[in-house]
Amino acid sequence: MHGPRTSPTESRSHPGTTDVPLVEAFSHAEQLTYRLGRASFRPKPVNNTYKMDEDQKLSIDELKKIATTLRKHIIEMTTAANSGHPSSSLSAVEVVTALYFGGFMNYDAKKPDWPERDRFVLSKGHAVPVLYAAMAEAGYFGVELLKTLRRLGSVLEGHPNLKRLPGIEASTGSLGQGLSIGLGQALAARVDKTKSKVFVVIGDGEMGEGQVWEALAAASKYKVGNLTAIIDQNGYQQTGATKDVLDMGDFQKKIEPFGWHVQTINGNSMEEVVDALKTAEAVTDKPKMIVSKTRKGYGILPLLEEAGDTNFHGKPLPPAMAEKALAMLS
Amino acid sequence: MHGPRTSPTESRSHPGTTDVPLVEAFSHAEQLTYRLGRASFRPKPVNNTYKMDEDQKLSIDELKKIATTLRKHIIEMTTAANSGHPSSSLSAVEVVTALYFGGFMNYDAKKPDWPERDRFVLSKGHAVPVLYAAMAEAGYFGVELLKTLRRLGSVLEGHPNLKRLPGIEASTGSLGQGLSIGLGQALAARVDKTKSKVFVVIGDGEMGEGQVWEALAAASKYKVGNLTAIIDQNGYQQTGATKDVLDMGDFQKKIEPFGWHVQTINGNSMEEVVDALKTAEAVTDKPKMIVSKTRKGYGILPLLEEAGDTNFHGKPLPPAMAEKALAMLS
Amino acid sequence: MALGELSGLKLGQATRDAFGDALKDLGAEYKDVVTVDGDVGNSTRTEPFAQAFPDRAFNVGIAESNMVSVAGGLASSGKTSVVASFAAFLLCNAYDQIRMSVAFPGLNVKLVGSHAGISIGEDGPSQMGIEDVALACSLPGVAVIVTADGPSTKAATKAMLDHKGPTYLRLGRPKAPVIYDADCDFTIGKANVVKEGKDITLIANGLMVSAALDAATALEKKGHSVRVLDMHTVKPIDEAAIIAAAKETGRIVVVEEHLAHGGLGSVVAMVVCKEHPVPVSFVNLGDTFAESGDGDGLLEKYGLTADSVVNAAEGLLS
Amino acid sequence: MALGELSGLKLGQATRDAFGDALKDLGAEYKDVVTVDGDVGNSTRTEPFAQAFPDRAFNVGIAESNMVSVAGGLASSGKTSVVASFAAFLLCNAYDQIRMSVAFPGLNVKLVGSHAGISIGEDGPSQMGIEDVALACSLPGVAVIVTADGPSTKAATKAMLDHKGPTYLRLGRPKAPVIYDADCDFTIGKANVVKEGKDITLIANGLMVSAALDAATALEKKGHSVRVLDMHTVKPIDEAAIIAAAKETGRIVVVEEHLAHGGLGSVVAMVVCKEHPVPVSFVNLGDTFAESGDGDGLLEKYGLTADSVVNAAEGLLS
Ligand SMILES: Cc1ncc(C[n+]2csc(CCOP(=O)(O)OP(=O)(O)O)c2C)c(N)n1
Ligand SMILES: Cc1ncc(C[n+]2csc(CCOP(=O)(O)OP(=O)(O)O)c2C)c(N)n1
Ligand SMILES: [Mg+2]
Ligand SMILES: [Mg+2]
Repeated sequence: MHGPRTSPTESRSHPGTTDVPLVEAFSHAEQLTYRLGRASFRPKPVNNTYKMDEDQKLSIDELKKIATTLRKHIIEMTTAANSGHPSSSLSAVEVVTALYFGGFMNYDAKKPDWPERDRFVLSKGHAVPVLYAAMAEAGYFGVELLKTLRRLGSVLEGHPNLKRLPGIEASTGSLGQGLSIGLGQALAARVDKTKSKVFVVIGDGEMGEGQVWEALAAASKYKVGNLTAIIDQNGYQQTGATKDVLDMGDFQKKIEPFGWHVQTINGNSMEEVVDALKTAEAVTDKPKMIVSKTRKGYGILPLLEEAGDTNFHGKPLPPAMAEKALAMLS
Repeated sequence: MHGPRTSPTESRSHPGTTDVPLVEAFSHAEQLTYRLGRASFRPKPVNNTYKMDEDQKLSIDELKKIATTLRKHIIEMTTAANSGHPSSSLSAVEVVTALYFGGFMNYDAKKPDWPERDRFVLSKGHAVPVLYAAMAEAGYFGVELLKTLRRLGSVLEGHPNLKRLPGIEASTGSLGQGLSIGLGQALAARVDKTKSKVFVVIGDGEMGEGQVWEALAAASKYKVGNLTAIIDQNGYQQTGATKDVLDMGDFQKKIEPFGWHVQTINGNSMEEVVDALKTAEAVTDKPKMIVSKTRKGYGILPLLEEAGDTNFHGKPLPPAMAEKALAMLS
Repeated sequence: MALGELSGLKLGQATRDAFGDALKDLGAEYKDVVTVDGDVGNSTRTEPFAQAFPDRAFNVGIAESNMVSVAGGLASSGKTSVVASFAAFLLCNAYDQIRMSVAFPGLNVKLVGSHAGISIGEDGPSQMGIEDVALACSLPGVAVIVTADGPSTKAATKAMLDHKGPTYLRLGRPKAPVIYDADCDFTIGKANVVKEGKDITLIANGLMVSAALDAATALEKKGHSVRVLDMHTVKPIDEAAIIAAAKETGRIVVVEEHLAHGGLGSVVAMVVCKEHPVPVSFVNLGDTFAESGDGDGLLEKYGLTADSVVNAAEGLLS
Repeated sequence: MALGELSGLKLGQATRDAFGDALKDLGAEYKDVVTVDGDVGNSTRTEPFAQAFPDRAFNVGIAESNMVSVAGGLASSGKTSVVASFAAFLLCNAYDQIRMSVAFPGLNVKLVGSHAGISIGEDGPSQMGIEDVALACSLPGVAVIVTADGPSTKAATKAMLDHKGPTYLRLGRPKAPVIYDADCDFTIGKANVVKEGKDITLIANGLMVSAALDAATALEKKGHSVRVLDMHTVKPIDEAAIIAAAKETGRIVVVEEHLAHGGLGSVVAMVVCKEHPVPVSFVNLGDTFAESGDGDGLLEKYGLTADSVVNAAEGLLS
């Protein structure tokens, strides 16, 4: 079963980077998509907005299968690259899966510049493997491209680069900026009177950046009902547990007084993630926050424990460990 | 009754600024101090820390008189300079008066570099006229110097300059940095095992700066019991009322979840200010915040209303208005 | 003597005022333009636009980082974002946001920094943009414009909106002497020869173009033929104009209201060394913060005057 | 061929590792030193110091603005604050805090930026400090140091702690070829002649000193006599060494792992134009962000190699 062919041409050229051989190499490759027996995952246009038909919507079980596929991609591509942030990517898999495949986001992988699309901003840009995996499965480009992660010339850079990869909505990697960018996109939709929604995923360590709190206040001022943020509260940041480095404690208590609608959930439960996104969808008069309590490295936790490092920040699994991880996920 | 003579020599030289003629001109002038019939306002050293004798402590009435003196200085010096921020200065008069003259801060105007002094950081640096007025009355320099505010060569710059004026603890003017600086000073006292306390005054518009929220979180991590911050919530920022520009609403609700001890008071009531500072003094296991609700331009409100501008941001009173204001305060 | 007086110039609008007027005037035609402010729209003069087009104007409060990234987000959705603050707060306080939310993705954001230079006066160093050109030029792909007077600022505002991609426009607070006609042209990257001459070239931008013209007047009286270039675009630099100056006049003085490091002088020096080495002198703020004081007094004290330019030129001419 | 191989250099410590070791070793003697980190102490290598002196080490989380101002506050109370992050985050994300909480008051804060340049590799542009030298030099009164190898970084770390006043130290991520002896001296503001020569001078710093040495080796084989200057201090610049190079060798190539704007090249150009105009060529990143990829591949792709230096030199020598 094949999904749509994709052609991720470099519509936006990069100064100083004229060659993108790896993209070309894969641009005509077969698109494997999510291998679930569904014909295509492209939402159909309905009344000038793209909506998914009810029968196209995936069940929780199907979403869980995609989540597992994304996890495998994450491990494979970071181990192949011999660098990257697999554990940071793994904690956010359920949220990203639900957004891209649960019918919460309107997009067209074949028309990534469609102005009325919904936007996904990965503020914790170092977790981009989860996003690349989702984009590949959604049909933005071939899954073969994933193994070029971080290689010279590849559009799959170590952090998301809006200029080189269509479908990327924000160039992140310097933590703290994504919510503000998303707010700008939410306001643009207001100016243009479109129905675009914006989703932003933020790290719990990243919440230390003051800019996020600036954006929380401003989003509340403008009552942007089309903005949903998700904190991937996986309990760790680069140099240790968040409770040791900078304990932000209970995000719900801190963010509700900023005028947001806030929910706190188990973000590694697909059921809870889908429910929370539905609840948030129904709130349209203020910005919405989902505090998504997760485990960093979720899916392969026993292996991280075995390795004696349940943070496992910013390092790929060594090949042998990756093999075990893939087996564990199968 | 004369206070101590002062000699604000340029102990720290400024690159590119070799001449300080205006300082020299006033360095031997008589020090008028606060004209309350008290001999001196220099706290005496007690057991290697400077403490004010009980009989040296000023009454609420005496503090109110000083407050009025500071208000007059503020108006006179900004009108003389034909620029500056009188309304921003006036709202904070009670807080600054209580800190410098209510026995809450240990300092020695004749030894501004005394390592164990308490520190005052005016994060909303544009309100520096209130600080200069207090410093003059406290004996850091002669009150005659006040009329050199903002004049070329004067150490009384438009915003506080630590390098040129002994007794200034932080160079501010770019909003948002003072609480972090104060936190650094509070931590230094911990490293040095001194009893130094730090007081920081922040604007309510300034609370929009994310850096302040970074500092709130970090101060809580380090449980700095020697740090007290005061938000001068005067309801206005540069371009309008805070509720229109960026409504932070109830600061107490937002800051308590950050792990601070928080009080909300009428900050133009000397009684409430003194009480709140006493309460804060007794809390030593966490950082302390006083949300000081004030009126911008307090003391001359009828005149601002008459002028049709109750913000009156960043402009001096025209001479005729200043005359009325001084009369109103007498 | 007031700036521009010696060369017969009349005081006109401050460049920030000209920008504000132009932005508002262009607002109806340029429907994609939105403004993002950080509580200083009454200082930067975006206020008239905001009053005329309230649905397209956002004031996010005193939060420059958020301000810039919001502008980036708006631009990534097709808007032409004009984001304005004091040069010092825009460039210094939101630099990383400019880098990552604007320059790296190459978005169509117009960065506008007012209160540049020490001529802002009494508020003092915290409010003075003295490093903004260095910082703006250190952002790959960002065009950097420093206008000299009201008319050219109006034209530059339009050119900036027409230009695709990130740009920085540096504006001053005090009234500026009028050099150009009301209907002058403005081409990004193309320096203007405001006075011809063959013995030496004075290259300047911003308020210092007037100082250079005054200096030229004084030098001509002493018998020297002086070319004056308004190098209003620092990036991309007009290499041809610099090379022509080096070849045809053999000596150059660069004048700017900015630190020595990373300013126009450094850009000119690199071009000259690379293409046609000749002696160059520099008139700028050096490596120091200034202080509070009246604007004219500060320019005098820190040597940003026609006299300084004359001295520098005579050093090269002798 | 690996960097330094042609000139017989062996790979040694990364400069960030040398800094980390030196800081920890000096910690006991320099009792006033405290560190302030922003959740990257294991990358910048302040971690060993923090482990040895936990009461003098503060990790404020991912909050660079607060980090820098806290360091300023500590310094205003007499501490020698060492504040470290990636160069890009330290300089770009906390620039205004450096300006106002450190540079303007002239406090004794040691700014340390690791992961400078494109040689950090796979993480890509968001993590690469390519503008940090321009930004650091735009801070009045701040000394700016870029070390080439492990031994000189150790010596520079000590010199930096001994120096009163704000300084910036730029560090790299990859292992660096060893140029200096283990007990080498380091004087802020005094360039080192690492190789004598009379036809041309290559001025470099950081990793590019090795590239310059390789280029010199190649050029000598072709019969040219090449001087190589390690210009480890960009501010205050060693004008005498530059003037001597201009006068004695008549040609200069400046090599650095940094944008063209505001880097070492621009500083050298200003000195040369002012004091003794001669042709200068520049090898640097130009005006572009790089991309993800392996460090060596990136240096190659963006032309930061001995070959580029040889080409530039031959352009001047022919
Ligand atoms: C502004 C900035 N500072 C520091 C870093 C370096 N850094 C990369 S990831 C990371 C930790 C992020 O923690 P968190 O947000 O909790 O994400 P997680 O990896 O746990 O998902 C840090 C400090 C950065 N990328 N940007
Ligand atoms: C970083 C920064 N942004 C903008 C400004 C310009 N500015 C000076 S005062 C002011 C308003 C301050 O409002 P608030 O903090 O409420 O103080 P108030 O004057 O009301 O006491 C602004 C925006 C500044 N000084 N610093
Ligand atoms: Mg985390
Ligand atoms: Mg206020």
